[in-house]
Amino acid sequence: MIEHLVIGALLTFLVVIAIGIIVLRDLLAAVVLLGLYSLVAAGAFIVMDAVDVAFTEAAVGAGISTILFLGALSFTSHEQKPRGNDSIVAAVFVVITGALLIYGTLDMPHYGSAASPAQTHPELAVRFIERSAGEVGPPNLVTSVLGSYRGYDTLGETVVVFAAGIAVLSLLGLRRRGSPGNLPPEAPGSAPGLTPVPAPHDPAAETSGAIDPATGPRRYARQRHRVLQVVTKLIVPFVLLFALYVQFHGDYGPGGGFQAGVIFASAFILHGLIFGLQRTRQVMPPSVVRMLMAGGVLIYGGTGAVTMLLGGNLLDYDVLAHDPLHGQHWGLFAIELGVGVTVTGVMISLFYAFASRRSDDREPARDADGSTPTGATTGAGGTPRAGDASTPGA
Amino acid sequence: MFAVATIALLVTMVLTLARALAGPTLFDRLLAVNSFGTKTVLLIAVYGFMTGRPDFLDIALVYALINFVGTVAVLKFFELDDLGSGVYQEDDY
Amino acid sequence: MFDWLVWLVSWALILGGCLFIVAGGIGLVRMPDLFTRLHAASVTDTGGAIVLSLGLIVQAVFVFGSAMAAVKVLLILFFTLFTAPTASHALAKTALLSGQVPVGADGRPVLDSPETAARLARSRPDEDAR
Amino acid sequence: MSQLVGLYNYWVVIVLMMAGLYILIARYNLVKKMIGLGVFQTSIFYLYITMGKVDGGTAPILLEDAPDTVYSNPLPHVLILTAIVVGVATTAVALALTVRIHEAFGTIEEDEIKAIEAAEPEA
Repeated sequence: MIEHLVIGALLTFLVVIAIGIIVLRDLLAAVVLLGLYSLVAAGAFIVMDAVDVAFTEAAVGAGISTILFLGALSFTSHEQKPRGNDSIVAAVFVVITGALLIYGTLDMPHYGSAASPAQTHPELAVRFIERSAGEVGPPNLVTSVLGSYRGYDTLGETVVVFAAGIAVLSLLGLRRRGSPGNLPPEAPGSAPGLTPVPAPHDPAAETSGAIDPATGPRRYARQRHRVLQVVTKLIVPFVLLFALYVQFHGDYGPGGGFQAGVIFASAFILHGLIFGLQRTRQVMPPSVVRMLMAGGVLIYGGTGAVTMLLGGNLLDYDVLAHDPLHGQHWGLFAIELGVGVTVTGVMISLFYAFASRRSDDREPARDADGSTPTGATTGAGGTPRAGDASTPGA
Repeated sequence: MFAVATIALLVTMVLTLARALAGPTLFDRLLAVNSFGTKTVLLIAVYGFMTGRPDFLDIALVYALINFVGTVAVLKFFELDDLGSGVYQEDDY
Repeated sequence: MFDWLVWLVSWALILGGCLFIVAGGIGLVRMPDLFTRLHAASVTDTGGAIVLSLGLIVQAVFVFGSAMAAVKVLLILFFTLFTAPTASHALAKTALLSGQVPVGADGRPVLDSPETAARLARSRPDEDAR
Repeated sequence: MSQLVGLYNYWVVIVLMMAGLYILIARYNLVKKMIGLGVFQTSIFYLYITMGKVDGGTAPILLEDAPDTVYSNPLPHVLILTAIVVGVATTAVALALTVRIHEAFGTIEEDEIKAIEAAEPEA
């Protein structure tokens, strides 16, 4: 009973939030509400027993996707322009479609019905629940279905994630200049070129409250968010540790490669948000991130190749060890690792791609010859900058 | 006992949601969303106990973390309109 | 006897937590401006979380007999206690920097201008008096 | 009444789906469209998870000492788990395209882009 109450309440929240997203004109507020929407949806997933999905939705929907939207918004205006005319046509169309779909649901099996076709097909849920412990091993059925029964599919998904990462990199430009690998280590405190504010640090001006119109809000931003820095320093190691726990505990509880990868990336994203991209790039150079992206797919595909070389089918882990169950265990470990590595790499590189694009223009380039940058700063209006940063490494 | 806590949390979520939708400033929304996240964390914990499987508390941990990351990201974006530059860079670091 | 005690303590803690949480929620709706709402949210995020989590820990140890669950609740509490106040702090600071002026009980701003608010946010703690 | 309780989930899914669709049709801002797509996408996740739930069931993580436990269907969970991660990856691609569109046209309002394209017919 209380279960239905919780579900009903959370679903109603979702509808209210969705209406809020429609109405709000401020895109930033809409993005914030979209994060809330994902959070509520993830809560509802837990009540509906989908713990692994809730895990992923919470990490992806509320975290990474909010950050990606913010990254895109930083290039564009925060307001959508008012439009009126087409809304009525659209509303009529949407209401009619919705009514038809609701008419269609009247024949659907009711929520929680154990007799619905999805629950009774002998080769699907029934088989997974009854025989997976003997055929694959892990108590977490989601892991065993994901990794073993549907191993091909997961390979495909991993490749899609990898391909999306490549696509974003090619759209937003691989950043070659300023790669920290070529940089001399910076003296603490000097941080040349990290910030766009030309004036050196001046504590008196800092606290005087004078707002320099030339530097504007950027001047504010140089404030000491020391609390955030200290807390971030404290939290990031725990987050990394927790990601490893999620990665390797995924057989026994909710978790696995997808979730761990996203959480691992979140730690670096948090670091990048607080300490600046430049510092995060020193910790996690983009070249390493690209290697992670490809390496994970390589691990996954390599596992498939090994099983074929050992005489089995592609991704048939039984042949990996003398005992099929042990083989499954090794196989699952390997492919979860592959998934985790790829997802980590792709998520971090997405963050780098979106966050670095604007900073590129402002930061002095560090080419090998030490020449100054050619990219001009862009005004707030966002004048077109066709192609100037799209081929940085060429 | 857990049912009481669940209902209390749901009621508070309604109130928080009202604030998130009403605004008026972005900070109000952000405060409400952040607070909503904490309530979700508590709801998951309580719900785990209520259904007798408190081994899913890991998820609540992720919520606490992601909530923080999201809030910081929006704040930083609001301050600087940008995610990448070293906004929170300490000058005398 | 012991069961009864556990029951009493966990009920008291969980109910107390609910009280904090609902009070915070009401405050979040009824308070007049952002900075007072921050107070209300903190009642939920820290006060409510601490008390409710303690109740859950009592339940985990004595009723479910699961030390793991207790440790996880403790970790969640630890995490929440770090992140929630930090987020509130950052929120308040950014709001001040962007020129949000706190409003007093009589409905009038307590600072004369957004610039004062921004200056206040940028000062070090020992310079607050200025 | 039993219709309401039994089908409420589906109806909410449809309402959310339509909300997303409405944003996609009626809003011209490309980022807003992406937000609408996110709403739509999550409603689909919801549909799948709803179909996997079994009354009285518990999460599909096997308990050692309880052979009679009813578990919810793990298959929709697997499908949606991967779909979420793929969804965010494709969202990222779409947002990257939006950024490039903004660089090329100086706007992300669909009708303004069309107007600019109409003004310059040669590709």
